[in-house]
Amino acid sequence: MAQTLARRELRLESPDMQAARAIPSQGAIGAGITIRNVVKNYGAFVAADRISLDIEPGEFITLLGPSGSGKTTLLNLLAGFQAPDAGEILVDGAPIQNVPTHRRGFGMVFQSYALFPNMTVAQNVAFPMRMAKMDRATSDRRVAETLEMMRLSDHAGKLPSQMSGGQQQRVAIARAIVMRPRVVLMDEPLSALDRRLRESIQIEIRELHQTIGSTILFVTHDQSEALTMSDRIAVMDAGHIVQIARPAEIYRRPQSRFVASFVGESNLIDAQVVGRDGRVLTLRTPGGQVFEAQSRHGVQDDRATVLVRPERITLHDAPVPGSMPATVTSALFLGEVLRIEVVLDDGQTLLIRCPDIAGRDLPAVGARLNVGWGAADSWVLS
Amino acid sequence: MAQTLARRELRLESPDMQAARAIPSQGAIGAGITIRNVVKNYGAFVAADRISLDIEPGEFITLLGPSGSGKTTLLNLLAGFQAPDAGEILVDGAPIQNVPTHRRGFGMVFQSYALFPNMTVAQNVAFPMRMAKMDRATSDRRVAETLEMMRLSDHAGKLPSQMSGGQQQRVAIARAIVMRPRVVLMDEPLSALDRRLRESIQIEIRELHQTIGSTILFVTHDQSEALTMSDRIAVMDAGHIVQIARPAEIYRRPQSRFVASFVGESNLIDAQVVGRDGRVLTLRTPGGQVFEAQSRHGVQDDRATVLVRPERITLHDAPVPGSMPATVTSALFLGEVLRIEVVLDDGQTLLIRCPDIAGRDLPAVGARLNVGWGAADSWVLS
Amino acid sequence: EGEVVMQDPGGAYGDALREVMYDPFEKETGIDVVTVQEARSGPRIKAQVDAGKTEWDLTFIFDQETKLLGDCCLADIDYSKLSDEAQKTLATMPDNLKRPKGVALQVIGVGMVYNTDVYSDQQPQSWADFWDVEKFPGKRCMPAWPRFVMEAALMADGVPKEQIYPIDMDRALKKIAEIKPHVSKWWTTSAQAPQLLLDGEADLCMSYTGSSSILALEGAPLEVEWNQGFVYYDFFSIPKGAPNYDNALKLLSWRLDAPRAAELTSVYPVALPSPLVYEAADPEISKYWANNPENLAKAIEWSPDYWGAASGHGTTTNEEYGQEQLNALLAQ
Amino acid sequence: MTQASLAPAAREGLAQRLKNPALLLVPAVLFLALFYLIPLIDLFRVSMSGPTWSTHFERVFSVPLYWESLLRTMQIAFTVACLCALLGYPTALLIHRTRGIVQVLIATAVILPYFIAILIRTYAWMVLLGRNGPINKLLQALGLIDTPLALLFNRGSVLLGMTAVLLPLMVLSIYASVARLDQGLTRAALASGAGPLAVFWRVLLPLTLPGIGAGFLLVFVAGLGFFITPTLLGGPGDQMFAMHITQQADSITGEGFLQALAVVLLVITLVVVGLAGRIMGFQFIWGGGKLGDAPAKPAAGKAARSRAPRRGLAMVLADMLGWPLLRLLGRLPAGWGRATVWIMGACVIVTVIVPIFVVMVISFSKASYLTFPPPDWSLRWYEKFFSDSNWMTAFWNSLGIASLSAVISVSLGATAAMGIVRSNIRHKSALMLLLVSPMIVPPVVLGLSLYALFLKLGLVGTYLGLAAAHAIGGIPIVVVIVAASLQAVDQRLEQGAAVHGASPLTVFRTVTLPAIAPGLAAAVFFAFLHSFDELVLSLFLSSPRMKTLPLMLWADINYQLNPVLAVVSTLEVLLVVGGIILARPVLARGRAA
Ligand SMILES: Nc1ncnc2c1ncn2[C@@H]1O[C@H](COP(=O)(O)OP(=O)(O)OP(=O)(O)O)[C@@H](O)[C@H]1O
Ligand SMILES: Nc1ncnc2c1ncn2[C@@H]1O[C@H](COP(=O)(O)OP(=O)(O)OP(=O)(O)O)[C@@H](O)[C@H]1O
Ligand SMILES: NCCCCNCCCN
Ligand SMILES: [Mg+2]
Ligand SMILES: [Mg+2]
Repeated sequence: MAQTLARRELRLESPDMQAARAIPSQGAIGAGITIRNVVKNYGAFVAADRISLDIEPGEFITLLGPSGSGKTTLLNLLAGFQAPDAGEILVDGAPIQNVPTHRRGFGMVFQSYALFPNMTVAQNVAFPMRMAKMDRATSDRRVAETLEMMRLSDHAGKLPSQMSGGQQQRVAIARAIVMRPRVVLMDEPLSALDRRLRESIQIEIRELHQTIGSTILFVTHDQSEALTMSDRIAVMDAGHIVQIARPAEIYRRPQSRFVASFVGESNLIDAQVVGRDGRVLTLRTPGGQVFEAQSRHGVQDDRATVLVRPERITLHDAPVPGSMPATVTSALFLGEVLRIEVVLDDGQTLLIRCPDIAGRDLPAVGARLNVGWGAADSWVLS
Repeated sequence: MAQTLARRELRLESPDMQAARAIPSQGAIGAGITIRNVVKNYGAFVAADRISLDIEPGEFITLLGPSGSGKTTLLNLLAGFQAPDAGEILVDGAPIQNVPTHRRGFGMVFQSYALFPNMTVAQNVAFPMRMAKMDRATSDRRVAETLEMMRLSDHAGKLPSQMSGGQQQRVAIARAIVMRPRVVLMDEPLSALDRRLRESIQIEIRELHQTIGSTILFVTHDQSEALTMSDRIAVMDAGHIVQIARPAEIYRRPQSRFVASFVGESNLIDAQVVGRDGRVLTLRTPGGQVFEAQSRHGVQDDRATVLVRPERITLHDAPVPGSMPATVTSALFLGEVLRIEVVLDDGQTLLIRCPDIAGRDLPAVGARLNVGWGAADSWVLS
Repeated sequence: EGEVVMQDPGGAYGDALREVMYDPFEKETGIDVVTVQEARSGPRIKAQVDAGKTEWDLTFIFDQETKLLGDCCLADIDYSKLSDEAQKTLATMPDNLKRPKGVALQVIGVGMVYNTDVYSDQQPQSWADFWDVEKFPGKRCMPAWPRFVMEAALMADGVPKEQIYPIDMDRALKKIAEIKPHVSKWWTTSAQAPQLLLDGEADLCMSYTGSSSILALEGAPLEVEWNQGFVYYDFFSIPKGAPNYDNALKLLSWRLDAPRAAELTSVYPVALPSPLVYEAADPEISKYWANNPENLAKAIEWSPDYWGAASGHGTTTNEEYGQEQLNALLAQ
Repeated sequence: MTQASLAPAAREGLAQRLKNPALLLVPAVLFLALFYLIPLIDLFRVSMSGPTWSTHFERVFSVPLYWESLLRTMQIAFTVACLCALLGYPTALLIHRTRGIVQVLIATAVILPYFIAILIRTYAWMVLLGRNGPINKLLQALGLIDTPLALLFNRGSVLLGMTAVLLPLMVLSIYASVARLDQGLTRAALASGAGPLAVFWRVLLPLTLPGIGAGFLLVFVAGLGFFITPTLLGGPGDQMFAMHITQQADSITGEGFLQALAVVLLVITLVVVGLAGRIMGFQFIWGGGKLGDAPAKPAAGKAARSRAPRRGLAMVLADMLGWPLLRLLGRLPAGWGRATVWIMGACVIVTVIVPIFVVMVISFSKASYLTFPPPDWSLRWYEKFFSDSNWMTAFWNSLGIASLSAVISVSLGATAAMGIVRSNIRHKSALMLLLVSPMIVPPVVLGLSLYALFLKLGLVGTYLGLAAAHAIGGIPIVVVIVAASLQAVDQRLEQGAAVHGASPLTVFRTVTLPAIAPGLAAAVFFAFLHSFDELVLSLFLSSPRMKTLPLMLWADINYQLNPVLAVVSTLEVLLVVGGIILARPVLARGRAA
């Protein structure tokens, strides 16, 4: 079973990404960034608490974490708007403490856009190139290309105050990437966009990343965005990085309750360990149901918390081996999926997501069902 | 088949919502809003184009639409920041043209938050009550409650500039709802929040809506948010409302290609009508595959566009009746679901989403599969 | 017993008037003396009379203004109602100084003032010396006005003092052009010249003698040369419709009392143009007086009539026309 | 929210019209109509009272002297405005960037000179620049020169003196707009690769243009009317137009011609400022639509295209010349940028502080005339000041009148500024010029006309009368500074307040006011001081029983400059310093907010 998982994960790195590594980038090559024990305090409040992070050149890293966990703070430190109170930051091995922001050659999308109100959209986007003294023709061409990419060609002559929120956000992205910088910092760059636009711009960003090879630090609160776009995800909490790993690893094999419940929806079941077979444990719920689960290192304790993702739980009208009886407490239609909450007979509540497949009715509240999952669907948190 | 759908939809209105209608609200009762032929121009650009909309007292309406489609414009007109160039707006039957903004008694969350930079979080939230000359004790209590609800109790004394993006957004929500106004306008109020927070605040907003009965106009670009929270969804495009209906209707029975593809992911298949049986049509794809689909009124044309949602398509290793052979062109892991793109032998590409069920490997690019769907899974666009 | 509103120069002179004149007057008569600090009164009197709301009872005005404002704005002074002491003083004054519309209470001098530290060996004696920058090197300062300056220029150019009026402006201006490069400052307020001398910005100036002499008396290194200086008079008038006409006459009487006027000069050296007053004053002080007969003999009676007359250039007076010409020269 | 608050349709028309922000202009316009336009009409009337209506004007135009002087006046005022902008910007930046005590010190240094009577400030310059003054002495002691340099009585000393007097006006105007700047924008520029110079030129400067423009306009217009400083510090070739007017005002025969001169100055200045505004786009001060153009403003039909920033000729020129120049500077090592700001700032501060120092020293002189260094020391002038009840009475009068006048100026001026910025009325530029023009009319001329009016109204010698008269000049200052500050206010904040129940007045109080606080504070400050320091109108409009401090000073100055002047100035300075120290906690709270 463990082998199956490993095999699958290998495949999960999408073919595009693998290709990107192989193609030598045409423009600037992304810079490697090393963050070492960086601390940032606001008065007594610690906004970044000994953060360390190694970013490969050309890597796409997403910072994921609850509101106020320090994501913007970390980007600000990288951009040089604030100096860390301790620790150091190296770019391509060289400390950048003393390199002023404008010499760092980064691009940045601000959470609040920060467009220049006195410049038109085109002037905003052209700004970094004007700063780099790029010739006018190239600059004009690039502006046109980038606006096109952001679906903004019609708005080039407008002022930011004449644009909608989503339009402004796209201008901010255009300004950050137009120079193809070696590092791009993006603070929730897609938060004001609808799904379609978001997806098409995700693709543009990914293509940019692949063809240019910029290193990208990306903040998002959208987990599926994080999962699809990133090479690695750093999950932050209260000024710490609590786990950094590839998307599938984060999703399937989270290190802690926090990560498990922050990334994706989760059912966390406290159970008693009743048997061990290498990394596979046998557990018993308080209600007496026995099931198997995988773990990273095995567990010494005789109690463990087990993660079962809602989409891994199957519903059965009749009991099947390993299934447990449950009562529906809520059922919601979410478009492509149904969201069903059940309570097991031992009082444990479970969340279940299943596709809205024609012919399956939304179960009524109070209906009795059987739910089940396999050993490969459950993961013991360390 | 049509009956099945109707039955299901009845159920889709969640029990909570039905309860909300029944319970007499304790505070202000939501106001009914009538928007009649409202037009708003910016120079030659028409941002709102003869918009008409009837909102019941206490209804939860979501505006959904691409960036720049006029959602914020419509809210601004309702709030009274701008006067419509034509048309009128009535609240509880009375025109509000001449009621100044501050007398309208609305609450509002701005897309850009618009927190008062010179006031602390608590002062920002207390502002509407100060304006209403509410007594200090009540005001303090309400502020505390609302901040608690928004998970901001620890930040009451901070200034907006000392808050993270998501924290600021929650302050903006708190300020908008603290007075329990009869109408709340919310412009992408949750865009800066991570999923967990977002869901918990969605619940708070819904509870508020149910207990107080405020009429809520909600703008979001997150379709699942729109689908779960709204009584009705108004889909906007280029200054028009192109469809207004209940969530399931919008999702399952969209009126146009635009709505179909904007709300949720979709496969749109152009096919020839080869048979009619009431509202059920028989169609043939260019590749010669024949399938059935439902429609609202039947179709006169002999060509039709059919919508099949990606999650309605099933994958089969071997051909089954009605299934079509296809080749995988891309496969992505999105957390709880897999996103698979296939191309049919006739060249039609299809998007498929299926749950990440343990044991099912992500199919390899180039793999051959069979895909299929039923008549209830396909919908003819009018 | 009511009040009287009196225009007042303020400053140290105003303090002196208050101490020597007004306080005793109030004590004696019970009439309050309300002072108005204001240097120029002509336009204001006119405005008050025009508006029918005269506010002042006693004002000082320029010589020419007794005529220019006489008809419109000034009341006749009822000399018969003045006190005996005042009558005595008036009797010693020439008629030209006691007109129906105004009486001269101040004699003003303008002369050459120099820094005694700079010219310790040899002192400038005449406007010719003033113009002679070889013999008397050093920076000059002069008023930025045509009056006095043009007269001085003509004298420096050799015109005898009896033939100065009417002034040959072209000749005067030519002469002024000669001294212009050596003038560090063309001043416009009376306090400026002595200040420039004390600051070392100028060594030799045309200046008001009054404000210079008070500094000389205090020991500043200044001296006043009266030769070819100018003497003129400030008149006091009662505006038409003055609210306290009788009180104004009482105060006028008080000020015309010779011993008191002499006492005033011991505190501030501006004299009343009557020999009675001169005789009553401390010679140490009166040596600076414009109406010290010794000074008067050396000085020139300046001609308000000439300067107030029409120039023949548009509607301007000689003074206005001369000012324009001088300004133009200075601006070059 | 009840049905009742939805007013019946009949009243709505009126209510709607009453909501028009243009109405905010009404109080100020009424006030100026009474106290400014009526005298102004009188001015025109008198100017045409010669034998024929044009007699006096013919004289003005036939004598080259006046034309030349007019040109010279414009040139001097313009140069002073440029100097103020050049020196004022770094100073404003310094105030903005420093924190805590350093900031308070710099700010204090900049505003302190304003509390010293202009006469004595000018005198301090005469001392410093004099042939025997400290500068010449220092240079001689260093062996750099043999004979003293003639630093005084030339164009340079006039420019220096006027710049020093008017600089605070510029600094505070600029500061008001710098303080409101969103620092996110600076960051965005830095992150886009803009060096400090580029950030300054491309972002900081354009966004603070309203402040610079406002300061420039105020300084230029105020400079046009200057006569005390050029009279005392200038040479014969530095005659400014107001000096001619003052000269005429001394003579009773000048009537008519005096007014004609004033009319010419007024009209030509209005034309010049109007044209300059047209060409250079001055209207951004009061809302040309460049900045802060929130969606709330219904776009006028034709405006759609012209809304994109119009690059005036001046801007193109500035970009062609200024930017390369700055780039050259940019070749210098990185630290130089900050060093430049500090060095220029330091120069400015020294320039404004040293005269104060001179004045304070003189106040302890024993001599009865002004001399520096004093020959001997004493407290006699302090004794004189405190023992004379007239001085104290005058001081309290001035304080009362200035406070009242500031209240009038600020309430009328700030509302008018709101009206200008927030309404859509046409001819804003013309209106703005009208509001600013009282600064151009020389006070001697205005004083005479006002005197007649005040006599009729019985306002002569009343607190209210004097305060109102001073407000004529205070309103323009307030209008310009507040209009510029309003440009920087995010209208969404105002909408945010309105939608949550704040009436327009409350919106102003709770949102707009804090946002324009730096500008408004500057406006209050200048309106107060304008009155506190005003002499010429007071000469006409005060009464024997109500004297102000400048009148007392003037009386002394007329006959003799004595150290009581220095005492008064020193006491004022101490008062301000004390006030600032006391107000510091409040200020600090304000800043944090
Ligand atoms: N002041 C203005 N002048 C000209 N055009 C404007 C102005 N304000 C908005 N628009 C345009 O009107 C359209 C509608 O804007 P609106 O803000 O209502 O969009 P929205 O639906 O809220 O979009 P988003 O989801 O991006 O916030 C946009 O295309 C925008 O560019
Ligand atoms: N100037 C400041 N003073 C005090 N606290 C601050 C300041 N700036 C930020 N903080 C606090 O630091 C923490 C981290 O803020 P940061 O902006 O990095 O959060 P974030 O992870 O970007 O959150 P979000 O997703 O909501 O944008 C927050 O709790 C915030 O309140
Ligand atoms: N009496 C002249 C005062 C000049 C100094 N104050 C300037 C205030 C702004 N006009
Ligand atoms: Mg953030
Ligand atoms: Mg919007």
